Amino acid sequence: MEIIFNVMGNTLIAELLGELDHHAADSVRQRIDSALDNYRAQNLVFDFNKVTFMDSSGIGMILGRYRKMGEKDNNMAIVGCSKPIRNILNMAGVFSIIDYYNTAEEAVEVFDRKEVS
Amino acid sequence: MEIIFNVMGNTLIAELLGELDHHAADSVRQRIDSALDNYRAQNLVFDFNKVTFMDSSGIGMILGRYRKMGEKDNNMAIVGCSKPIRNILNMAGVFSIIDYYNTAEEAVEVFDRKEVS
Amino acid sequence: MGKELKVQLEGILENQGLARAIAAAYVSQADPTVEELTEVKTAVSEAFSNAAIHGYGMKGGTVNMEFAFTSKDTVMIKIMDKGVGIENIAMAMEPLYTTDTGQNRSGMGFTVMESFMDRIKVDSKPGEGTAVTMIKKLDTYYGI
Amino acid sequence: MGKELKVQLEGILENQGLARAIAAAYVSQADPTVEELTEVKTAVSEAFSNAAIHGYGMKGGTVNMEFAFTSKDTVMIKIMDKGVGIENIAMAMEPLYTTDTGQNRSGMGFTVMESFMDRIKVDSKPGEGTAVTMIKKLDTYYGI
Ligand SMILES: Nc1ncnc2c1ncn2[C@@H]1O[C@H](COP(=O)(O)OP(=O)(O)O)[C@@H](O)[C@H]1O
Ligand SMILES: Nc1ncnc2c1ncn2[C@@H]1O[C@H](COP(=O)(O)OP(=O)(O)O)[C@@H](O)[C@H]1O
Repeated sequence: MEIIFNVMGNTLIAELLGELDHHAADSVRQRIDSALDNYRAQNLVFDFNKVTFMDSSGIGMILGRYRKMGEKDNNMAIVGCSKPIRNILNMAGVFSIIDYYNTAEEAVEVFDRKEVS
Repeated sequence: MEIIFNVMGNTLIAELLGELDHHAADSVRQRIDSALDNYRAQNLVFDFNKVTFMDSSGIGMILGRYRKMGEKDNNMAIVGCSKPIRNILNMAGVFSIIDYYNTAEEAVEVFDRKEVS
Repeated sequence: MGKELKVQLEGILENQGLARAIAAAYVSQADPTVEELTEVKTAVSEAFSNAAIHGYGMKGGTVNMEFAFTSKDTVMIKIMDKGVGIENIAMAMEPLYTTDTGQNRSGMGFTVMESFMDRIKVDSKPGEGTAVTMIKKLDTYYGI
Repeated sequence: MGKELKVQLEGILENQGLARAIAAAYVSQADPTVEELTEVKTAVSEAFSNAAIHGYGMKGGTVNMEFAFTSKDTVMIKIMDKGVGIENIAMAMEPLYTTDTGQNRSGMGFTVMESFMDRIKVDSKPGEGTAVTMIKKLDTYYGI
């Protein structure tokens, strides 16, 4: 699985490309964690638009990042999931603690508004 | 495998769609033979543009039709093969007895010219 | 039963994608929808990775997979390991239940299998291994 | 040897597409070119249909397929039947040679396998069956 990182203000956008399974998850976790450290990002957006397959390993990967970030006063969002991927995240209740947006721009806008208010 | 039949003058054009293997070949043979009978076509063009896979079953299928038609004073042509398919037909020397053209129209034009001369 | 397929491969995570691809090739024969195909691939992915991670503790071992059509449009998939086995199957199948001590596993593997397939049966004995049997009816064109 | 794959399926022509698809899934792991993938699929298609048509005389029987990487970019594929076997292997491998009495077979199956794969070895005994082993080096990116 490839990851393209993009920074918009305080937000790190991780665009995932390819198949996210238990085999890929370990390295995905590590790469995102070190990017979070490098960019000292306050917010994190997972862009799933180009994820062609995901099993339950995605749940652990997302919730793990949530726990890590949640300790501080940070924001997280998920964007662009296909229907089967949304199904899996829904089963685990992921969307009750992390918001879903259609695009990364939309997520960043919401984060920015929160900071102003 | 699907076959779309098209008649241009004396020529029957058989456009093959999908995978041509030993499993499919029997039914392909039968459908082409009965179309040849039905349309009383004098010439036959195999259009391979939409064949996504072919193994040596294609050789037998083509040469079988050649033997059948060759008894009379008929013409046959092959058009639109991908490189691996052309390789296989080449191995069996198919192109030394049946001409290859880029398009069905080109083949029909050559047939028509033969008849005039 | 000409459509039966038996597969044997090493239970390591490197083979997870291959296990999925074989399942997809098999099920494709019944002309499933794209969504059904994804669901089957996901369920197989979960069962196979469980064999590799829990069954064999990431140390490898043989995984056997069996595929069959029980009717024109109903597929049965069985995934077996000879690993550590499961002490309490009912508990293992509970959503969020995991024996993973790290924070990587969600405990949702069985829940995903159950929700994407029509039926699932787990046979397991501690020390002997685990067999997961899953059945799914496909909405093929012929079925309409 | 974590990448080994063993497959067992019924030797009937209905399974020819499945045999190809499994070969494609296996070889895809090494990132082959589209042309290499087609060549492997074609060779497997020939060997599998030979088992079904000649080995088992279209009456069915088990075909075993084994896949392995002998190096990062070299694939070995073995296709085995327990059918009638081959009397004279050298003659069988001659271009245009066929024992088919109809006009359907071209006698080019082995020739196609030989030209699309790098090496091919045929083991066979009349009454016991046939094993075709094929090796191909793939032009993967890593190999450049
Ligand atoms: N093949 C297996 N062998 C041994 N134990 C297993 C196997 N599959 C599942 N388990 C047990 O069942 C538990 C729940 O599995 P699952 O719902 O897939 O969640 P997860 O894999 O995320 O832990 C696992 O944590 C493990 O203890
Ligand atoms: N698996 C097999 N079992 C028995 N005989 C075989 C097998 N494979 C090939 N043969 C024999 O070898 C001959 C040549 O095979 P091949 O080159 O593939 O051409 P074809 O299949 O068109 O006859 C066949 O006609 C058959 O007699």
